[in-house]
Parts: sequence; C-alpha cells; structure tokens
Amino acid sequence: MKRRSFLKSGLAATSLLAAPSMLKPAFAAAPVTIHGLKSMSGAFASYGQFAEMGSKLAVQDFGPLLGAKPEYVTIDTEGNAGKAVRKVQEAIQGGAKFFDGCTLSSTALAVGKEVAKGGGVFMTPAGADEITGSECNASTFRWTVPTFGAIQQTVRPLAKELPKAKRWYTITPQYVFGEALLSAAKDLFKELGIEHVGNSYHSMQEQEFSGYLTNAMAAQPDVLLILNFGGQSSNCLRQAVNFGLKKQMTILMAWTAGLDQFQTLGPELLEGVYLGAQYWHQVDTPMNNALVKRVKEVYGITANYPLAADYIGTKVILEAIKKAGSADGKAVAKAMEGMSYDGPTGKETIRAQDHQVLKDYYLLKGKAKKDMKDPDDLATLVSSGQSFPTGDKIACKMA
Amino acid sequence: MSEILLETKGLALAYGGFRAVDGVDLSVKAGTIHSVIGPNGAGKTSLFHCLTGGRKPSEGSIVFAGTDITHRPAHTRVGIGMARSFQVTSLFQNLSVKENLRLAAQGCDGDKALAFWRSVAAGKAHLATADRVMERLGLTAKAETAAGDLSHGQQRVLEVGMALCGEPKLLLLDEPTSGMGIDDIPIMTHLIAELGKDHTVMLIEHNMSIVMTISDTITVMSRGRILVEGKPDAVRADERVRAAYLGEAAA
Amino acid sequence: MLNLYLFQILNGLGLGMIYFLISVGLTIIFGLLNFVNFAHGAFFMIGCYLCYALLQVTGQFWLALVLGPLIVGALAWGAEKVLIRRIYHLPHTFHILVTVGVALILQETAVIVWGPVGKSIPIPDALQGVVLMGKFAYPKYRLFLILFSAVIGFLLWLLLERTRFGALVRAGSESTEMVSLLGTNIYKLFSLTFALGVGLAGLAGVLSGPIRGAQPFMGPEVLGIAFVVVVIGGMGSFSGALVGGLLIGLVQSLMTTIWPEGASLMIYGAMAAVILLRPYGLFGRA
Amino acid sequence: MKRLMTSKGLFGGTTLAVLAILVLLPLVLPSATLATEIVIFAMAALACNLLLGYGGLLSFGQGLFFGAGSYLSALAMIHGGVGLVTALVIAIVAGAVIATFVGMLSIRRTGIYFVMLTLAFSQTGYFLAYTLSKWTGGDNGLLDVPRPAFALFGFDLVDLKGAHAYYVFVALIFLGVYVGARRVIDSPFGSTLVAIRENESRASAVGFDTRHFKMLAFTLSGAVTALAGALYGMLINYVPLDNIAMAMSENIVIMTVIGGTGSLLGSLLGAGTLVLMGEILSSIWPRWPLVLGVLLILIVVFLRGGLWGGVESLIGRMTRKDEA
Repeated sequence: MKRRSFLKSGLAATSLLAAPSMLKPAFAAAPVTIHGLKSMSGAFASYGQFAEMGSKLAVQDFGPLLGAKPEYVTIDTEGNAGKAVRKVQEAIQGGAKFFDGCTLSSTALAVGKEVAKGGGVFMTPAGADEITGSECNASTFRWTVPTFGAIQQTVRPLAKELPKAKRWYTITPQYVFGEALLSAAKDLFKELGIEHVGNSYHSMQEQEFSGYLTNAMAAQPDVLLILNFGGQSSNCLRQAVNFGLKKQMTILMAWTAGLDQFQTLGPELLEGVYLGAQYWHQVDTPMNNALVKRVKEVYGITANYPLAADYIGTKVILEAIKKAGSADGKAVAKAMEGMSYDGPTGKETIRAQDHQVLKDYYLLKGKAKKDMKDPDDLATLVSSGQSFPTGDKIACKMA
Repeated sequence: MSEILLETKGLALAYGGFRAVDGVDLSVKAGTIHSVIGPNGAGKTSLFHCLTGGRKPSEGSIVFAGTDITHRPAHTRVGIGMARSFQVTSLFQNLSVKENLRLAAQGCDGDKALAFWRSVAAGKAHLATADRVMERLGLTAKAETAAGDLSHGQQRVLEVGMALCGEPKLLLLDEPTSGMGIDDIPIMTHLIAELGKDHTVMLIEHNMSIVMTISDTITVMSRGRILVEGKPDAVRADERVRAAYLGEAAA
Repeated sequence: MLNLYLFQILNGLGLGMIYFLISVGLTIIFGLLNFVNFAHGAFFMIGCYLCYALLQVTGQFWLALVLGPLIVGALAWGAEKVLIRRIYHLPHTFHILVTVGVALILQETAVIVWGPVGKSIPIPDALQGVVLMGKFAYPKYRLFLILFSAVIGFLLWLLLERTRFGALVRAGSESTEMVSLLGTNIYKLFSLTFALGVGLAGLAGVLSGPIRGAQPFMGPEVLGIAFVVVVIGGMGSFSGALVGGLLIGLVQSLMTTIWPEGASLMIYGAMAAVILLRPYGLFGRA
Repeated sequence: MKRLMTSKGLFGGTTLAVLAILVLLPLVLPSATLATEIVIFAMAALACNLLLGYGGLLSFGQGLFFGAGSYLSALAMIHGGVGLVTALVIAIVAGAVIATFVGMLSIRRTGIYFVMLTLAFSQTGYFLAYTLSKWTGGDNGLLDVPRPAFALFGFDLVDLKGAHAYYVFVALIFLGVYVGARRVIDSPFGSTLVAIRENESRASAVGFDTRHFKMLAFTLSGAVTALAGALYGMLINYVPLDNIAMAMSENIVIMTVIGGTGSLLGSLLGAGTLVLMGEILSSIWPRWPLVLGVLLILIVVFLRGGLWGGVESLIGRMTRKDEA
C-alpha cells in the first residue's frame, strides 16, 4: 500500500512538471531567428511592449535572408537580470545566435557576457557605459550614445544658448549610471567655466524629491541638471515644477526616455524644460520618416525611443547577416564592425574598436500646449550632434 | 517526610499599585499534596505565575530544593524538577497524544534536543517515558489520536500528564478540573490522589470541595495574603474562611 | 544655512502628513481586526489611478477627491465580504500571503486597464502655484495637503473617540467578544472598519496623485513606508501613525541635506531599532 | 496519510520521489539550465520551509541569505581565486553566521513584528550591497562569476562548464540537502520546532528554551539558502542586485507556500510551479502575475497544505478507495 502511494505521488508530480515539454520545439533550427530580450512582465513592462513592436516590425519588413524569411522570438526578461541570463543561456543551447534588446543596464551587461561565450551577436540600447567600455566584448554592440555624449550634447549647447547661466546644480541618483553622468558633467563644467554650486545624491528607490529640490533652491542656481532617468526623473521633474523651480531656473533633464515619458508628463510640466534624448520622431532623416510612417500604419502610434532603438538594432543585425552571407555569429559580428548604414538619426556607424554605434544625441525643449500641432508634438529640436570618447578615453580593451 | 521542598519568603507581585500577591510565606513539604485555594482575585494564579517563572516577583524569594530560583527563566525550572499544567488546556493540538508526551519528556533534556543530526527514534528513553505516562493516564488506546481530537476530560488528563513526563519532584497544577464536566471530576480527583503517592503536588483550586478529600495541607488565600493554613478539617471549620467565601458569594 | 534647515522641517512636516494619511488606515485595520494588510500600497495605487480616471471623465478634482476613496472603500468592503473575512482567524502569515496575492491582482489589473506607462495628474487650478518664503518656495498644493490631512486626522480622531462606532472599534480591539455581547453585529463592524482603513489608503492615493503621478508598480514602495511608520508609531495606534509619520517625514527631509545616501538605510535601521528597543512602538500597547 | 510524510528511513519514501523528479526534470524540460534554476530555488524554498512550515516563522529575510551566498562565494572566487568547494563552503558558513545574527535579534519578537524585523535586516543588506558598488558592482551587478571545475586536493575531477554536468552537480547537492533536511525534521530538534510552532508557551513549559531552537532553525536555513545563492551565481555567471532584493525574499516565500508548507517535497513542487509559470505564462500573457495572485489566495483559502498537500489528499482518497 505504502509503496504504491509513493509511486503515484511520484507520477503525479512528474506529470505536472512534464507539461512544458511542448516548449522544446521553440528553439529548433530555423532560417535565421532573432531573439528579442524584452521586459514584458514586471516593473519595466512600459518599455518592453514598445521594444517588442520595434523588433517584430524590423523582422517582418525584412525580405528573404539566406534563402528564407527571418523569424523572431521574444524572450521575456521579467525585468529580472537573473531570469534573463538564464533564458539566454537556454536559447544559446538551443542554437540561438542573434539577440537584440535589454533595457536594463545590469541585464544587458550580463547577457552580453553569455552571448559572447556562445559566439553570437547582441545589440542593446542599454545605458551602462561599461557595455562598450570596461566590460566590452566581441559579440556585444550598443546603439545608445554613452553618458559622455549625452552630457556633451545637452550641457554644451544649453550653455551656449544661456551664456549668463554660470551656476549649475545637479541631482544625481547614487548608482553606477548616475555617477557616470555626474562625472561627465563635472568635467564639462570645468571646461566651460561653469560653477557647480551643488549636487544632491539620492538613493535608487527614492520617489520623493522635495528635500533635494529644497537643497537646490537654497543653492540658487541658474540651471538645474537632473541626471536620473525613468520614473524617478518623471517624479523629480513633476515635483520641481510643483515647487515653482521652472520660474526660478532653467531645468535640463539630460537622459529622458523620449516620447513615451513626455506623454506621461504632459505639456504643462514639459513646457520650457530642456530634454536630452536618444531619439525623436520629428528628426528629418529619410529612414526616420519612413519608420514613423510605417509605425503609424502598423501600430497606429507615433514611433518612440524603445520602438525605434529595438527596430534599428534588430535591423542592423539582419543587414549584417546579409552582408556576411552567413549566419555564423563571428562572421556577422565582424561584418558589423565598421558598418555604416542609414539609421533613424541619419548616417550611423558602428565603431570597430568598441562596438559603439556613432549616432546623434538630441537636445529638445518642451513646447507649450498652444504651440503643439498634434498630441505628440511635445518638444522642439534645439540641437543635435555626436560626441564620443576617443583615443585613450575609450575604456574598451577588446580581447 | 517533613523536608521542605518549596519555600517562599515575603513573596510579592505588584501590577502598578495593585499588589496581587502581598507578602506570602509558603512552605510545601516533600511528599504531600498541598492545595492553595481562595476566592476569585485572591492572588492564587499570580502566586502560581511567580512559582512557575511566568512572572518575575516584585519582592521576596523562592527556594526550591535548596536553590534560589527567584529569577530563573521558566523553561529552566523543568530541568531541576518542577513541572506545571495550565489552567486553560495548552497542548500541541495537532500532534498525537504520544508525541505530546514524548516532547514533554524530551523537554527535560533542554538544549540536548538541538541535536538536529540525530533521529527521534534514537531517543528511546523519551519514548519509554511517553508510553509509561500514557499507561498511567489510561490513554494508551488513544496514542495516535491528535490531542485536539480528545474529549475535554481527556485533554485535561493529558494536560496533567504533560507535567508528569519530566519526572518532576514537584508538580504544579493550575485548576486541573477547570472546565471539566461533573462526570469527569472524580477521575481527575482520583488521578491527583494517585500522583500524590509518589510526587509532591501543589494544587491551585477554586473549588473548595474537591481539594478537601485529597489534600494533606490547605492554604487559603485572600487579597494576596495567606488567610489560613492547615489540615482540611481545620480549614473547613475556620470562620475566616467561611467569611471570605461568603463575602465572595455576597458580592 | 539655518533657513535651509527650517525649510526642510516645514517640508518634512508636509511629507509627514502624507505619510500619516498613508499609514493611518493600515493601523486602524490592524488595531481592530488584528489583520495585516499587505495590499495597502496597492489600494493606494488604485486611488492614484482613480484620481486620474475621474479627472479624465469629470474634469473635477474635488469630485475625484470624494468619489475616489469611496470607490476604493467599496472595493475593500466587497473584498472583505468574499475573502478577507474567511482568514481573520488564521495567523498573520496567512494574512500576508493572501494580501500579497490581492496586491498582485490589483497591480496587474491596473496595467491592463491603464497600461504599463504611468500617468500624470494635474494639480487643480485653484491650488496651482507656490507660496514664496524668502528664497524658498512651497507649493500651494502641498500646503493644502498638510491642512487637509490635519482635518482628516481630526475627523478621524472624532470618529474614533467620540462616536458609538469609534467606541465599538476601540472596544473591539480589546476584545471582540465584548462587542458581540453588546449586541452589535461584529462582522458588520469589521467590514466597515476594513472599508474605512482601505478607503483612507485610497484617499492618500488620490491626494498623492498630483505629486507622484499614477504608476502601476508604486504599491510596494508605499507599503514599505506605511509599515515603517506604523511599526515605529505602534501597530494599531492612531496617534502612533501621526507621530510616526511626522517623524519619518522629518528625518527623511533633514537627511536629504545631511546625509542623503543613508536616507533609506536609516529608515529601516530606525524601524529595527524601535522594534528591538520598544517592541510595541512609541505609542503601541502590549 | 501521516505516515506518508513521516515515513522512516532516509532513503525511503519521498526521497525516491525526489530522486525520480531530479532524473526526469532535465529530460522533460526544454533545457538543463531551466531544470537547474528550478532545483536551486527548490533548495532555497526548502530552507524557507524549515522556518515557515516547521518552525512557523515567516522570514522575509531569505533574500539576504541568498544574496550573501551569491556575493561572498563570487567575490571569493574572483578576488581570492578559491575553488568550487571552498567557495561553496564560504557561502554556507557566511549564510549560517548572518542568519544566526538575524535570527538572534528577530526572534525576540513574534508575529508581525518578527516579520518586519527580518524585512528590515534584508533591506539593510540590500542597501549595503548597492552602496558597496566597488565590490558588488552595485546596480550593474557582479559580472564574470566563474564556474570552476569540481576539484579535490588540487585535482580537477569534473568539469562543470556544460549545462548538463552542472545540473547533475546541483541535483546531487540538492539530494544531499533533501536527505539532510529530512533527517533534521525527524530529529529531536525538528520535532521540537514543530512543538514550538504548535504552542510556544507549552513548549517552553515542558523545558525547551525556544529561542535556541528558533535560532538554530535560522542558522540551518541561512546556510542552505546561501548555498542555493552561491549555486545560482555560478549558474548565471553573474550576481544581480536582485539576488538580495525584497522581491527575492518574497518569491522564496511564495514558492514555499504554493508548494506546501510542512512537507519538503512541496518546496520542489513550489519552485517548479513558480519558475515554470514565469517561463510558460510570460510568453503567452505578460500579465501572468495576476494568475499568481489568484493562485496564492486560492491556496491559503482552500488548500492550506499547498499543492503538495493537495496531491497528498488526492492520493489519500485514491488509496482509500483501493482499500474499500
């Protein structure tokens, strides 16, 4: 009796666990499959849904590749680096070679290591400079402009526009990414003769900025430079406007998420605020115009940063496969090095030395509601340009 | 026979300004059944808490078998031979009768039970104690029944049995018949009388008639102090005791 | 420099009153029902979103301020009837697990209804702008929040101390049996109290909307603050929530000037210290 | 039914079922890494179960032990150049020490205050890990965590680079932990822990210093959780800050409860369910945590024994029918 019940319990348990075996064919050898790493569930879902649209569209609109239509599979990172890495390992074991995505710096860094071990190709729009810096590798490529460029292309033009603004205050999140932005800003302040009148560090989970804003008020700066991003920068700006800071000083958010964040904030908050962005749908380049039109057609929305970034990232991999004429990871990575192509920001080039895409970064200015031509016409382009670390400033030592 | 096992001197327990126990000198002789009775609010339960270590006395001392235990934590009193039952049944409800008793036996070894690499089955002594006590309580047939599934009377019996497993020198019983039906009371009375043959028993009771038959000594408390102490017959006859109980009835 | 500290104290008071509003519902529910509600932050979040949605529909902040908490309270009342009431008798562990489940459901529902991208909520026109104090400015809306929370706090105090309902709630937190003996339907009292406590979370959500915006994943952070406040003040204590809220608000605000990196660490450290040194909080009863 | 859970002998009964599941997992799942993740989390859930299921102690601090195990073993390998076995031993010892400390302070309080204390300590650990970014990599996480070969006395015996080899290694450790945990539960210590859960004042009255037992439960739980954390770091060659976050603590508790408190096999079932839900449901419907929320409620209301409890009573009903 006893033995039998154990046997049954064992069977019951295993049949429960056997259910997912149907997942197996998902990684079977296909023509060319791009795996999109998107945060579909979890706290970064807002980003993942647009990113997925971008990658899907790029694959869908790409013609035949190596004799077959390319395919696309989403891997949900669940907003959790551990899960993402493990799922990537699994995909690589199943023969996956080409990956695009990862919003979170931490996830992108760890995934890059795994893809490199598997000899694949990984294109990411994540923020951490280490991706094309100290932790760079043969397989990982990055589309986003690093913190250095983001500061150069926002602080410098704004300083030129406001020659009298000599006192700047910074609010910085105390994590690796925030420190990178801050140190780039400090270097530039020195060069431009700007007085850095103070900085407030805040912790990673802070959502209440009144205290930091009070510190900023006390310092009486000409410009408030906000260096956090995502939900924190939204709350920081919202509260800064509440405290009437817009009337006392100029506000610059160096690293915004672009349109989807602007939509959340709305014109009342954004009006007159300077905004740094990786992508802007109104930028007039042939490829961008086509992309915006196509996205409107397919999804009925205006193209935003996560969508565009993952669209172009995916497309670049596909182009490189075509150029290499093979689906071998190493060959494709080689083909990507030095490649130039028409991107949403204009001519974009992948620097061979550190796998950094050289592209424009934008300084925008929030529009007043009355000046908006459509609901997404939230900002106007102030300036654009490219700045990247060069020479021995490049931390990447490619093995 | 006349050796004193438990002795308190000037024992007091105050809750704020209220002195629940107010200078009690009590001596329990070894080998006797010693009952403490008194009307509601007389301080019996507070006295009991001091003896078992549930409360720290505000004043006075408690000496047990020659050692001062006034400030000893409750759980360490088991090891030196004191065991208690609870007024409100307090068992391991979801565990079997046998496991209840085995745990109680294991408790006397205190921290030895921290041995997480040993098997319970190896603790043969504890199992034997559990069996023996079960036999004595007449619960052997219920060995595998969960304690919570026993009748109320049986639970009260098991409650007393838990205290027995430590093979204590002194059994402290807090209203063992509390909540028992009329039919069950004689069983309990008999059990306590039996236990009195080879243990020293100290009994707290509200009901005077029960203790009269089995006690060697009775202490009557009122308002935190000892009112009368003596043999059952002497206590029964005492006017002050009657007055105290009548006073309660009148209130 | 002195002015800066003075202003940070004012700011801390404002923050503290919001924290009080966030936590007071949690503490009332714990006090009477001895129930631990881990979904408190999620109900706060729903309050935020209702503020947004009602503004969209009616364009009236004041209407949202009344309706939002009522809807959240009604939601809680329903949840109490079908679910929460079944688990009162279980240990706290199970309260936590069930309400974690409820929080997950609310959070994901918010994503389904309003999307994963957050929403901004404008400050009502009447409260736009700032009050200038020397070189500092304080938003009118936050001033309103301090006053409004104080009024709500006072009304709550009246409700709990001066009405039959309050007397029953207080008696109930001593002994539920006693209230039953008084001939009151204890279940009705429980349902109402639960709805009141959660409704207060909704109210805090509506009020915080214009400051924080609405975000599906804001619940856990708010819950964390509420628990820290309530534990420090004393679980179940009304005045504890007030003093705890103000204390945390002040500490947090001053820390941003003194030692910003340690602000979060400090708060959890303070909570641990209070539990260890004053187990029932500053105002709690044993 | 009782007998099923407490059946005698270390290698009988459920141990066979665990062995069978461990053998089958990599065969039925799409990959060995997925199987490895399940087994690692099962280990963490099992340790949590020792506290929650047997000791009745709901700890929201398990993430602290898990994270400490991953960080310290990884740092020892990266900076100290230690091997696999040493790294795991370091994790176990560190987990035990930290858990003893957390336990010592937390068990001074009960109920919700106890839970809040464990939470406060784990949050403190989180902020520490995030502040010490020079060592931990902060929010970027600790990269390049090696997975050394299994070596004894300086000889590399088995290379664990392959997914299957590593799975076997982890599965064997799990089996060892499982057998050990069963022993612990059947020990005087385990039975006393149950007694404390059932009625603490009674346990104290029969002579147990309940604090010592709770503390030892923490020590053992912390050691096993940290071991799981170390193995996880080696699995993904990385230690994300998430490993020490509150969400990790919460997930471990959820796995434990879903699988079933009070039975060790339940932990394997719970970890499997949660990981596979994430795996399968997330690709179908990103809002799957809603399903998780519903499941959690249903289990507390209707199936307090968790999934394994349900399986058991089902078997119970079937066998009773057989007898009839």
